[in-house]
Amino acid sequence: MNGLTSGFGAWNPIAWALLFVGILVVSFIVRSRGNKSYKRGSGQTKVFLSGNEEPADADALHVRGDHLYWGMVDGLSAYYRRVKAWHTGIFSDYVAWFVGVLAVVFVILVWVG
Amino acid sequence: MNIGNLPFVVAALLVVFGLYTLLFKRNLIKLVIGITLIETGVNLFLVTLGYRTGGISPIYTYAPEAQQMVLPTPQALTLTSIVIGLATTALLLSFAVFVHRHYGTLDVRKVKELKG
Amino acid sequence: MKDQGMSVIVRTITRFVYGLIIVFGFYVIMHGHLTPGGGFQGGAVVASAFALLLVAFGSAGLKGRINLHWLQSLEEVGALAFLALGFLGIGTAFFYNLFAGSGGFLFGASVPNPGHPNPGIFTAGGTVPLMNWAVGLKVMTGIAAVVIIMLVGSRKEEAE
Amino acid sequence: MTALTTHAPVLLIAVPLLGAFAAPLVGKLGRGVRNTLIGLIVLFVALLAALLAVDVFGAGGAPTVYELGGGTFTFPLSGGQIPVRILFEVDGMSAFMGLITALIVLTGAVFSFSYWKERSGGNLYFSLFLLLTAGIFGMQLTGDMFNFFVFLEITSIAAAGLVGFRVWLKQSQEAGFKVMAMYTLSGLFVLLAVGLLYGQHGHLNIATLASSITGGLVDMIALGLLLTGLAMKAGAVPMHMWAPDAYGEAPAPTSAVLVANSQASLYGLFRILFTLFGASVSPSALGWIVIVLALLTIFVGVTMALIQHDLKRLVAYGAVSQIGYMMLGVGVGLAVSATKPGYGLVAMQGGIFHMLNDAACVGLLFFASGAVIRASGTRDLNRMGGLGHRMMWTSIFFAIGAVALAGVPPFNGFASKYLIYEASFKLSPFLAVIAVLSSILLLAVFVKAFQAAFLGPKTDATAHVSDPSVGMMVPMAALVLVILVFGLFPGFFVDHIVTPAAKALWLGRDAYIGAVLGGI
Repeated sequence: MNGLTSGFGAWNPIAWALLFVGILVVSFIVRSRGNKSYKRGSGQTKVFLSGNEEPADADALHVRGDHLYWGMVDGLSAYYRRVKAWHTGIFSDYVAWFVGVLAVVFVILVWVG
Repeated sequence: MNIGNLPFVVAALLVVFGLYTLLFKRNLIKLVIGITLIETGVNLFLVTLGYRTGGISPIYTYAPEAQQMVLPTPQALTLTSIVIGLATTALLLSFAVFVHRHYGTLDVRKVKELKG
Repeated sequence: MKDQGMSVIVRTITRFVYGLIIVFGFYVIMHGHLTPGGGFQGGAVVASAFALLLVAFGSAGLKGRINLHWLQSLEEVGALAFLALGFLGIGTAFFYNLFAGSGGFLFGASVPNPGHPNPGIFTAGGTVPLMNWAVGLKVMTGIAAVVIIMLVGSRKEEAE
Repeated sequence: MTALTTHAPVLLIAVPLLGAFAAPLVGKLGRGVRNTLIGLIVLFVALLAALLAVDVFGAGGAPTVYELGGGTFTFPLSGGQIPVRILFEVDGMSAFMGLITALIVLTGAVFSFSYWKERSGGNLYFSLFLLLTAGIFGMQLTGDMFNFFVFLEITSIAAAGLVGFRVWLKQSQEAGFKVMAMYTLSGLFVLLAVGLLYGQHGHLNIATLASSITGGLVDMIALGLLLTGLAMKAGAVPMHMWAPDAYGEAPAPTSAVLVANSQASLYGLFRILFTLFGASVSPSALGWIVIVLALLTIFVGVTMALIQHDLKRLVAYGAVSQIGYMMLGVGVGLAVSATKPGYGLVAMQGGIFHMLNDAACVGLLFFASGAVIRASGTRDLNRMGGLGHRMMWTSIFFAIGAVALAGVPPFNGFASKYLIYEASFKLSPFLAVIAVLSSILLLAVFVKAFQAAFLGPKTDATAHVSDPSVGMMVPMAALVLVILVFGLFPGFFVDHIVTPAAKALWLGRDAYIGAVLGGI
């Protein structure tokens, strides 16, 4: 009724949700059996920033848009340099790509048909 | 080559000229002209499709009997396409006016703030 | 200087011609169901008279004579009338020609069968001529509004 | 009710048109009157789409024909008759697309009421909005190639008008010009193809054309023009560059409708590939063309989204990549449609179900980002932060839309992507790898957007922001409800609406032709 079968696998969101809730309950039980003897306000509850002090300025705490995944984008810089150069924003290039794809599709279709 | 095929050649040339204009001209107004060139080519193609050599115009009012008429459907299509073309051209030109007002240029290669 | 329009020759000829253009446009609209043409073509002809006036006399010459809001409202009325004519036949199907052959009422003259579909009777045609009128109204006001707006827009730019 | 159902195909187009032309007139009476009228029209349209869907899916997705102007028509045509009658033909796929459009238009219109409250020009905005609605419905319901072109152009003009509606914004004018020019180009190539088909076969009706197309050289050229033109209008890479411009620069509620517009083009593409050319061209070649375009779309769309710092443009690239999933699912189904193995239908189901899920998720994301941009006054993610403290509901809605679009269970995006992954894996594991990888990247994209906009400490800049008014919250909440229901009970919807739609495309070619031509 509420599940999907693809012929070689199945997906049932209700069962998944029940399992998810079950795992939540188990992890809550595990958590509740933990040691509660930490001291608030001491170094035990402080934010760990690679050993640096927490900056006082609230703005400095926020990782802004382009800083996220900086490493990944930098690692893929060879790819991104090309793709960025490809998206020129010039209308003539839009048309050029359209005409190019049209030509390729023509060649394929005439070759096939 | 059959002389009757000449309009098809002209239509194809118009489309190609229009695409050339879109690809290699820089002025936005010229790009709009390029689009209308393609449109004219397509319209010419449609009208030519319906043409029969020696056919009369497809008006039934007091039409002589047993006379071949050109096909009316492509003409209706062309007319609709012209009406649509009017609207698109007007809209494109309005956008060109506003682009010029904001960017101070009509050069398509300088109107590229939306990139990446 | 620019708003003064064109030379006296153009202005004089425009005075003669623009009425004729409008009459011809209305003729094309009226006979749309019989001859080539119809609402769009006739409307475009009428609008071209507006454009001619605008070119010949400049936007200052037309100031106060044409109300843009009225033009745009009339355009909507034309479109609504067209749709309403379509809805009239919804008892059978949308665009069903309700008036055709209804016996004289609103272009409903019955047509003797002469052997070909269109014997050229002006009062026949049912909703088709009415739709031509609706489309004609929309197109003439619509194109006139576009021309005026574009002219006013470009004038503003020159002033800047 | 039966009269409404009978006339639903034409009313779905005529009623929004009526609203489009009445809006500027009624607007003179005041904003409240106008909004009431628009609201009633949009509600009526949604009701009609639902009635039509109930009717069509009640009959198992069998096609029905509606003829404009009434009268009787008989096929095959007796001597001298010229088939100029205009037909609407609705089968399971059309009705399914109608449901998607109705959902987006209803929520988008309600969202727009609040979005345009303080701005002038609302009359024209709603006029264009309803014109776009009428055009989208027209594309989905028509049974005639030339009318398809006309409705395509109506959507083009209305969509470009909406993209460039805010003439005081610099970049929206650039986007408007580019979008209009690209749409016109695509429309003209479609018209050229229609002309070629008419010249070759003498028909414009899809069903009659489909029965007479043989796959000669002219047919192939027409197919190439149609395929490229419609794929471009759907936003397939590498012809996608207009799409982020358009989605990003349009007012937020219309970005969602523009996505529905792209899906309507996609519907046209599928209709042409399956119904028009289904029997005359090797389906595996066509299928692989669609699959290659789909893979490019998925991958380039999602990787470009990762480096955006404009919130709407980021969501826009995400929307582009999702178009690829639909094309992948249906492309896999098309590629194997000669032998029709079981996983082909699964792929079709996944691709078609994803259309509905994508419309709901992307609509929600565009609405939420519109609310964020309104509240924070900037679109730059580098200058946002900490909005979640004051915009709790918006951030929750954005998060739900994001994880659902990225295909995180148990939301609806996963249900459809699951079908696509499984079926495309059967065809080639490489396809499934790209699809899964891109889904993960898409989650990363939205984690970035969510972190940058909503998380972070409270600052002075976020002190005055708040959740948007109820008028904007209700449509977002409605879409969240849709996402949850479709995510938790996918089996019901796949059985009752997606499968008939998929079968109508995949197996229903003869029925589609037979509905017009009479028993074949």
